[in-house]
Formats: sequence, structure tokens, C-alpha cells
Amino acid sequence: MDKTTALDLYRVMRRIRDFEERATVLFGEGKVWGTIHSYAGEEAIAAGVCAHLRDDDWITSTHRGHGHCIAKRADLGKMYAELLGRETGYCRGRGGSMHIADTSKGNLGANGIVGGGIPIATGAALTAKQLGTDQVAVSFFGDGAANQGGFHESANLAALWKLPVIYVCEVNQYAESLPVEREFPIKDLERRADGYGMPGVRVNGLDVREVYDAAGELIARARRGEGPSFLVAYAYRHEGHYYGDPRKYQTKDQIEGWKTKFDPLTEARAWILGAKLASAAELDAIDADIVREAKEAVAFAEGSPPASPISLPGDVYASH
Amino acid sequence: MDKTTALDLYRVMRRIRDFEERATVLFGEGKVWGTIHSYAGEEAIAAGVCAHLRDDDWITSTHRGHGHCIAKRADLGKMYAELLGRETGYCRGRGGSMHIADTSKGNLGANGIVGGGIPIATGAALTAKQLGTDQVAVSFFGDGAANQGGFHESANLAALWKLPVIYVCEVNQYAESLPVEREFPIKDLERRADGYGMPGVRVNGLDVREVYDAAGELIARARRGEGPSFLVAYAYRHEGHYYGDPRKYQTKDQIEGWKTKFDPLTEARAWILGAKLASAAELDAIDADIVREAKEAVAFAEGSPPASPISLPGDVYASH
Amino acid sequence: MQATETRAPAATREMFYNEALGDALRLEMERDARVIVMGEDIAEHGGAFQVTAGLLETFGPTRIRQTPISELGIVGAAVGAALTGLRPVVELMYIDFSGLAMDQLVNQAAQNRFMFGGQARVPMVMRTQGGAGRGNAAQHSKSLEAWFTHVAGLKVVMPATPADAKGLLTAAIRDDDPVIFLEHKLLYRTKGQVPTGEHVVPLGRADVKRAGKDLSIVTWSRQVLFALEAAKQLTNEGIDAEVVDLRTLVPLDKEAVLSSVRKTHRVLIVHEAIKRSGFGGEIAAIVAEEAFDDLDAPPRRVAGLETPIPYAQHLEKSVIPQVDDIVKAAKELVA
Amino acid sequence: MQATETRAPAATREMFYNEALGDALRLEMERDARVIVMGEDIAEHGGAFQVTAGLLETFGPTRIRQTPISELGIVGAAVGAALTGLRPVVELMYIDFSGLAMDQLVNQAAQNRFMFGGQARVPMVMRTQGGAGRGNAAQHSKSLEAWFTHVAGLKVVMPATPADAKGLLTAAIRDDDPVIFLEHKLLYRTKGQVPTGEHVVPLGRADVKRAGKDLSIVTWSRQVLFALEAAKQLTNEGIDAEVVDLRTLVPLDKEAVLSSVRKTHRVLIVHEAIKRSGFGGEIAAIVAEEAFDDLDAPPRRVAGLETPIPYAQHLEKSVIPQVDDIVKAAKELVA
Ligand SMILES: Cc1ncc(C[n+]2csc(CCOP(=O)(O)OP(=O)(O)O)c2C)c(N)n1
Ligand SMILES: Cc1ncc(C[n+]2csc(CCOP(=O)(O)OP(=O)(O)O)c2C)c(N)n1
Ligand SMILES: [Mg+2]
Ligand SMILES: [Mg+2]
Repeated sequence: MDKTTALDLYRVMRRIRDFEERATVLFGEGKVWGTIHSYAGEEAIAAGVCAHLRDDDWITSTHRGHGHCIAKRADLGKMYAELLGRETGYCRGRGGSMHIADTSKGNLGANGIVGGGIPIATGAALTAKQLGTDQVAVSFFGDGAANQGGFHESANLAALWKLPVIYVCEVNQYAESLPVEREFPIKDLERRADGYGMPGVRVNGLDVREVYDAAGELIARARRGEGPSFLVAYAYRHEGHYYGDPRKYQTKDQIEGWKTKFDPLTEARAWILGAKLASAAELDAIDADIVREAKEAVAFAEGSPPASPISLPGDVYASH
Repeated sequence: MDKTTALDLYRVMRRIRDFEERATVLFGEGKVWGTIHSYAGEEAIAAGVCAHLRDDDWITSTHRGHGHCIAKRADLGKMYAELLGRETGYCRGRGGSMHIADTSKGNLGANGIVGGGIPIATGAALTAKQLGTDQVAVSFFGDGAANQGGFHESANLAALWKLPVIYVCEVNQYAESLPVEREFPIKDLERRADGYGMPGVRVNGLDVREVYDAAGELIARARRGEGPSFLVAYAYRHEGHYYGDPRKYQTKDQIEGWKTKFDPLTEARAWILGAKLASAAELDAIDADIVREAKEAVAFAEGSPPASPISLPGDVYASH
Repeated sequence: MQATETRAPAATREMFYNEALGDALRLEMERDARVIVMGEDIAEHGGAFQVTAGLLETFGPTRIRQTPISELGIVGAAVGAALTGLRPVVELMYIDFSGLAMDQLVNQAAQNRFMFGGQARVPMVMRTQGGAGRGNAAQHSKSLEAWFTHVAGLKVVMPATPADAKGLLTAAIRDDDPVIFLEHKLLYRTKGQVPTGEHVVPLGRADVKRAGKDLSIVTWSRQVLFALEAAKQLTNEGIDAEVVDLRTLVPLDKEAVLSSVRKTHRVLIVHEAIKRSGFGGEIAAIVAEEAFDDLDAPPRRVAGLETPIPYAQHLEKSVIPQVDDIVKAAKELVA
Repeated sequence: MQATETRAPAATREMFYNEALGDALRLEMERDARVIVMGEDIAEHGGAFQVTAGLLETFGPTRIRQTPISELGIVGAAVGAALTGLRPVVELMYIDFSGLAMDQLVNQAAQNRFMFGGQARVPMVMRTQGGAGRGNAAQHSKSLEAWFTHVAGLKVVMPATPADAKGLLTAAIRDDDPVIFLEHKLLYRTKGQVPTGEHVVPLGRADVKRAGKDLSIVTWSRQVLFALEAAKQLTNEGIDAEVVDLRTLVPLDKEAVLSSVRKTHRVLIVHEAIKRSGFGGEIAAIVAEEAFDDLDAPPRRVAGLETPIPYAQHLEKSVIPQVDDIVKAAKELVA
């Protein structure tokens, strides 16, 4: 991998981690309302996949959606503004963390319904097919979502119609408090792809290179009109399910140990340094840059006016 | 196979065929209201599977449910009475063809929602597991239903919890006007079982012996507590999707030829005669018996009073 | 974008209701390549009620997309397609199946625009049909419009005549919001004069199908025909009923209802859905709230009994409003 | 079988609403081995709102069945289990997710008994919670009780207090029909005196939570607390409001509503769900139809705005009824 690509991947991952840490602090300070779900530990997946996507490619995201949003090149200021319920937020304070969308970059939205984005991404892929473009759609979702009926229906439809959609399942070991071995009767989720006659690929979701390579192939395949695929990335959720999760269902090692044992950022750094793609100083400079841009983004959000009052029917209906 | 079993299977199949033919005539005479869906061509499946079921085992059935109902030893008089909207019908004229249930024999009902019975059978299997009995549940459904999300969710749940349920998919080449090759991206539907870690078995649904043998094993396995399985039986729908289907989507050969080329009853007769399990005269006697009992059943139905008026809330609510 | 009424209606031709719907689909598909149709049984077979008959031949299988039986997936795919530039029309065979697709309709289609702060539009139509009267029993006969009217972000249309069916479907397809377009299985083979060529009936406008002065019958879908028949019979009793066909439940043409009631001082609301929490309650409530002093009698509803739809023909009839029920209620109301 | 009221209530103890629900579950599970609980996150975690906390330890994982995320499959499994001898209680985490399970609730659970001519019973409870107020936005904050009340075959319960929560959940579990049991996310941490030991509040009986003579506020769930607070404030204006807590929407205690209205001659209906086609329309319609001549003023509704629930705290508050809104409407109604 060339240096630019490697550093771009690193930068995206670090930006996501920084966002999650900062959002957590803001939440703790009472500035964020509702719920937030941290993507920490899964950064390599969004980064590795979205590196292959153009702004006119689409993604659907999840309740744990900050990472996808950032990897799809969202504006951080608008993201923070949304969390803070400001008028300058992506959704003008109407959506919050669970509904951030950025249609200008093809992000069709985080989704509070587990599995809700899967049929939608499939429909976006139908648009590409129908209009004869080489756009693709990627649906990110968790292990838990893979047991939703909508996955089955969509996968069948996409394979039948050879739609350019990549289903990216992020196995982060849990669906809320349910560990993955109590979610599935099988260990290797990628086996499900065979039932739809599509490729099922397993990757180590801690290793951004592996994600990048596998996603690259599947996305290229989709662009060539060869249809959908199922990418299953295994990683670890560093934090609780949501901010404040008491995590009664986890051991101390899972709560404390996983963060360091299974960390895609540590792995990425080690790889980049080991492969001499960049020096530690260069990486540190990226980190510093990210902190700077994040602070600016937060400042922008905090300086923004609160969300304007709801206006009806205009906020709800487009034609009226 | 011993003679009794063979003749029992034959008898059930013939009874179903006779019922479908007679129901069609009654429909043509304007005595049956609504819609009916003929099971002709698929008799070996219901017969072969239900031969292993006790009265306290459960089935869920479909819109094409007469065959399952009969194979589960329903009273023909009550079935005809239901089609004719009589008070003596299984559902007191409230359900009609698409909702015949016979809870005394463990038939939890035909279902007008394609795939609707799948989660229900899964729940019945949960009852068996919970109460520690060796009862099993069988869910019959069509190829079309296999693409419903409810199948996916139920199969996963059943495999995870090792529930005693057998999913019997009747591939009759169509979901209404959609041919099977436009329903699925794969040819061998039984491959889907692997994604749930359960056995997937393919049988020739025209051959009642094959169905009987495969179902016997899977049901015994379920009784032993070894969990669910997926039985896929391939056959041909002799009639249109429903009574009156113009069948614009089929060729003449499919409409006319299939009835004789792919007929489980012809096959069963040939087998029984070939294996010298019975003589043609014996089989003819069975056929004659069936005609006699059917005529009695129809007479019972036609002599029964019309369904009594709806009584509220008692018809709708059990506790009031 | 919101469709505006076509001014000078072209020539008319007698059409069946299903034919009129097919005509609207054909014209809109010719007009706009982004319009596609998805659903079960809609291609060679032409749809369970023959609305899409002939469209496959003209537009081919990529624009007339016959789907597997996967209601959630299909409706969800329509949402995704609508968000990204197509204008999909989904045919859901029976409204009773909407329970399988409700999440995509309610949590996604209806709310996307709002949740995303206005970034998105979801120009899709879900056509389906409801109602009893063909012996299809409890899972194929419900009237569920009230569910959809209770969802912020959806529009709900229920045409009673072939002309309205065509004009409203055209408007629904051109509308930038998700529209639930509800047909009635016993209307498909009713006939009426329908403008040929482009014909738009804007959403949100009721239609007085019969003017009268003694009471207002507010209704929609198939019950409009029943109400008109009842009104005819009522003239024998010297009662002159006005029949207000709502046509669109959301957005509701409240002014049309209120001005009729202000004129007649009596309101009878008629619908086929069960009475409890039916849309008739909403209308009765609005009238009571906003035209209380104009009312010379309590508002009254004639609606379906609180039971699933039974199979047997005589039972089926007994649980949904018949012309006689309307006549009887109207007489009592005016008495 | 229908639960009848326990006569001499035992001692009481202060409990949180979620604790009271857990108490009912525990007692019913002890009493009847056929009662099982299924749902997401209900085991070690104790449920998203801690209703099932501690039950896993007592009853183990076969009776406290934590499920994968498969709402349709879970609810359908409960239907099948109920048909065959268990008495399942399903916890659906948010009412907004019911769109995924609607088919099994509406086409199966609600209709099985009727469709099968009385052969079946479906003794299951679906517990879930709705409502806004925690910044969970549009897909986790809806109030959808009206949908369920529009389905023949379902019962719908919405307790406002810990004691009612316990007593009604007990009755719901003992009931032989499918019961939709709707909690409110902002009630879980409210406290009240609750009878210890067996406590049954029969379905179908409203409760006058405050007697008054100037107007009747008819409401349910969290808005009961708002209405009581409003009634308190109204005394300062010399207005004496009666607060009728419906508790059960189906079956509806119509007599309780009508007799209150016949006494006060004014009715204000308050609910959190959006007004359009909310259950308040049904109540307003019934009052207008059956107590027209008793009314000294039009019936009036205070309800949610017709919008998905927004995220930001100030916006969220702006779209659902607040105490002030009730006070204001009551004053206008009595003026
Ligand atoms: C349809 C639906 N069911 C349940 C929930 C509640 N819920 C929110 S996140 C979650 C777990 C999701 O697990 P997974 O898909 O693995 O994603 P993760 O949280 O692990 O990223 C659940 C059950 C929901 N939001 N939507
Ligand atoms: C949920 C649902 N979708 C669609 C239908 C309409 N419909 C009735 S039967 C049928 C085809 C079913 O195909 P399959 O499962 O293969 O059963 P078959 O009719 O071939 O026995 C369809 C689409 C329905 N009844 N329920
Ligand atoms: Mg997960
Ligand atoms: Mg089939």
C-alpha cells in the first residue's frame, strides 16, 4: 500500500476515535441529549470500506454511526452541532446522534432501527442499476442486525437482481448485552452468503489493510455489475453498548482488557511504522491535526444557535 | 415399507386429490365463496411428513392448506362445511379455505399470510421444549414463503435454541405467477440451512417414499432434542395459483403436461403395484372408499345450517 | 413539488377503476423515466387486480419489477430508491400485508425527511387495496387507513371513482412525499368517465359528490358509492343528503367538511373500517370541536363492527356498512 | 378466564413503576409455570428499563429467554407458544419497533380465535413502552396506542401509576386474549404505593384519579400525571377538574367517561400521541355522539403535534403536551 493511502486510512481512524472520545466527554458534561453509541474499536471497518467510495456512492449506517459518517467525509462541525441540538447540525437538531445523515456525501443516514438501513441500501443500489451508473451502495450493520428478516429479504433481492450493494456486517461481539455466541447457531456468519449465491468474505476488522483489500475487491466487483456481496468484519466494541451502560454482562477483562488487546488504531500504527510508511513523528502530527480540527469543530457547534422551532408542515412534508 | 404404511400414504394422497377435485367443482357451482388454492400435485409432501406426526404434534399450514389438514387427519365433513360457510365447519364459517384449523389434531391453521405460520410453528416447538415433551412442530410453506424475513428470524431462533421444528418448504415451481428461478438467486434452496447450522435435505416431492423417509429421520431427530431442520421438497403445482387463474405466465405444456408428467399419485400407484404391496383392485377399492366418504362429507356439509350470526365480543375475545 | 390541477380536462372515455389506475401509471412512466413499479405478480399476470396489465410489454422487466414475496425488503428498497433519485410505485397486494412492511413505511419513509433536517425527500407511492366483500376473510379484507393517517410524514389517498383514481394517482406519483394510495377491491370493476391524457387531481381536496341540504354524509372509498345510493333512496323520504367524498385523508380538506356541516347542520360519517379508532372518529371529533354550535344533532358514525372480517358471504355483509345502514342512520339523524 | 379484582388489598409498599411491573412478572411466574418472558436484553441486563431485573437469577434462562434481534420471529414465536399452552410475555424494547412485528400481532394473534371459529386462545402479553422525553428522537419516542386500538381482537392497556402497572399486568397475564401492554419511558422512575402480594386491576375499568365538577380531563399513561398537576394548578383559578384515567383503552370503560362528562358537562381529552387519528378522536366522537346534550362546550383535545419526535430537548418538549397546555385548554374550555 502506498503512503498516501495508508496515512489517509490512519487519519480517518484517528478522527473517528477522537470524535468518539470527545462526544463521550460532551455527553458526560450534559451537552448531548439522548443516547450515543461509541464506535471505538471498529474504526478500521468504516475507514477501510469507505476509502473505496466516491461521494456519489451511498452508505446506510446504524445507531453506532459516527464512524461511518466520518469515513464518508462528513463535516465534523455539523456532526457536533447535531449532537448539541444546534441549527447548524446535519439535521438541524431534529435527528441527533442516531439519525445523522449527509446526503451530499451519499450518507443516507444513521438508523435507530436495527437492520433498518439494509433494505434502503439495497434500494439505492437499485437506483444505480436502473440508471445504469457505476455507483455502489454499502450497508453497514451489526451482528445483531444480521438476524433481522430485512437482511434476508434484501440479500435475496440484491442477489437475484445483481444489485451493486455490499453488506458489511460489523461483528463487535455483542448486540446490546447479548454475546455473539447467543445470537447465532453458527460461528462463521459469512456462511450465510452462500444461501444467496453471493460471496461471503471474512476479515479481521482490527486490521485496516485486510478490510481495505477485501472491500476494494467487493466494491470493484459491484461496480463491474457482478452483484452484491457480504463482508463480515470481526472486531471488538471497546465501550458499553451506549454511554452509561453498566455492562453487568461483561467481565473485567472484556471491559478493560479489550481496549488495549484489540485495538485497530494500535495495530494500524504498528503496521505503518513497521512498514516504514511513515515515522512516528508524522503520525503524531496527524494526531495533533486531528485534535486541532476537532476543537474547531466543537467550537463551531458550541457557537451555533439552538435548533429553530419546528415548522409544520414544512419540516415534515416536502410538497405542501 | 410395509403394506399398511404404504396404503395409508396412498389413501391420504388420494383423499387430498379427491378433496381438491371436489372443492373445485363446488367452487365452480358457486357454492364456495372467496378463493381456493389447489394442492393437487403436492400430495406426497403432506402425506409423507404427517404420517410421522401424532395428534399432539403441531403443524402450521398455508393458503394452500387442504392437503396438510387432511394429512393431519381432519374430518372431511367439517372441512367441506367450512368451505360452504356452514355452522358445522371447522371455523363456523368464519375462516373459510384459507383459515381452516383443527386444534384437536394439532393443526394450528392455514394462513393467508405467506410465511405467517413459520414463526408460529417455531413458537409451538418452544412450548414442547419448555414443557419437556417430545412433541414436534412442522411448518409447511411454499418456495415463495422462503424469502420472507420471518423464515430467517425463525430458523435462526430455532437453531439457536434447538427447538423441535421441521421447516418443510414445498417448491411447487411458482409463487403465484413468479417462477422459482425468478424467486431465488440459487438453485438448491436447501443450501440455506447451512447458514443456520441445521441440516438441509432435498427430496423429490413426487415420491412419497422419499418424503416419508427423509421426514421420518428429521422428525425423530427433533424428538430426540437435536433441533430443527429444513426439508425442501420439489414438486409441481398442477392447477393455477387459485381457482380461476388465467395462467398467462405458463406454457401449454406446463398447464396440461405437468399434470400427467409429474404426478405423485401416479408414481405412488406405480410403486405400490411394482413392489407388489397391493393389487390394482385393492387400490381401486381404496379409491372407491374415498369417493364414498367424500360424498358423505359433502352431504353433511350441504345439509348443515349456515354459519350463525357474528356474536360480539364472544367471537373475537376469549375473556370478556 | 406539488402537482397542480390540470385546467382544461381533455376528452373523457369510460374506464374501469383498475384501467384508470393503469392509465395513470402508463402516462407517468412515459413522462418520467424515474418512475418504476415494483411488486408481486405485477408483470405477466398484470397484478392481482389487473392494474398493471400491459405495462410489462411496454416498459419491460426493469421498470415493471416483479419481486419475490418480501414485503419489508421491497418497501425498503423503494425507500432507498426514492431517496436516491427514482420515483418508485410499490404495489402491495393486500393492505393486510402492510403489517410486514410497517417499519419501512413509518420509521423510514415517513420520517426520513424530518429526521434528516430536510436533506431528503422520499417520493414514493405505496399502492395497495383493502376492504371486504369478496370472501377473502380476515387476512385479506381489512381497512387500515386509520393506521397510516396516524403517522406524521405520510399522505393518505383513497379514491372512490375511476376519474379520481387516475387523477390522484398521477398527483401521488408527482408528489415528493411518501403517499399511501389505498384502493378498494370492489371498486376495480366499477366504471366511470375518465379524462384521457394527463389528468391530475391535487391531493388534499375533498369533492362534494352530491349536493344536499339536510345532512352531510362524509365518507371515502367504496362507501362513497353506498352513500350516493343511500342519498338516492333518501329522496323518497324527502331527505336531501350531501355526500362529501374526502378522497384524500391526509392532508385533510377540513374546510370542505366544515362548510358542508355548517350548511346542513347534521353529519353522518361512514367508513368500512371498524369504528373503534377509525378515521371517522377523527372527523367526528373535528366537527364536534370546530362546528359544535352549527350542529343540530350529535355527529354520528356508521362503520364496520369490531371484528375481524368473517368468510361466509352473509356474515361478511353483516359486519360492514350496507346502504340500508346508511339510510337508516340518516333518517334517524334527520328525524 | 378473566381476572377479577382482588378484594382486600394487602399491605402496600412504595415502588417504582418498573419495580411494580417486575413484581407482577415475578408473582405470576411463581404462580404459573406456563408464564415465560421473551425479549431483547432482558436477562443479565434486566431489560432496557430494568423491568426484568433479577428475574433471570430466579427463573433461569429458559423462562427468561433473551432473544436475538428478530422482532417478527419473537412475537410470532410467542403467538405459537400461546396457542399451544404457554402464556408468554414478550418485551418489545420500544413501541416504534412494533412495525416489524405488526403482522404477527394483527393478522395472527388478534385474529386467530375469530378465524378459527373459537377453537383457539392466544393468551399472550406484549409489553412495550412508548413516548418522548428522553431525546431518543423519531424512531424511539412514538406513541402508537391508536394503531392497536383499531385492531379487533387485541386489548390495549396503558397504566399511569405503579399500582395500576402491577395490577393491570397481572390481569393481562391472566387474560386469555392477546394484550398490548403499553408503558411509558418516563414513568419507570416514578414512585407510588403498590399492594404487595397478589394485586389485580381488572381490564376495562377506568379510574377517576381526581374528582372534580367543572370539567372532565380524560387521559391515560404519562399524561395522567400532567393532568393531575394541571388540575392542581387549576384550583388556583377556581377550576375544579376531574381526571379520568382510562387505564385500559380496549375494552374501553365508556360509562366512566360518559358519567364524568354528564356530571361536568365539559370534556378535555389529553394524549401524547399525535392528534390526527389518535385515540382521543375516538373518545371525542363517543362523547359527542352519546352525550351531546350534556355538553356545555365543544369537546376539546390536547395532543401531540403532527410531526415525528425531534431530538433536541427544547424541540422535543415543544411537540408533546405539557402541563401548561392542559391548564390553558382547560381554562378556555371552562371560560
Ligand atoms: C428493530 C430494533 N430492535 C431493537 C433495537 C434496540 N437495539 C438498539 S442497538 C441494539 C443492538 C444492535 O446490535 P448490533 O446490530 O450487533 O449492533 P451494535 O450495537 O453491536 O453495533 C438493539 C437491540 C433497535 N434499535 N431496533
Ligand atoms: C405476506 C403475503 N404476501 C403476498 C401474498 C399473496 N400471495 C398469496 S399466495 C402467494 C404465493 C405464495 O407462493 P408460495 O409460498 O410458493 O406458495 P404456493 O402458492 O406456491 O403454494 C402470494 C404472493 C400473501 N398472501 N401474503
Ligand atoms: Mg454488535
Ligand atoms: Mg410455490
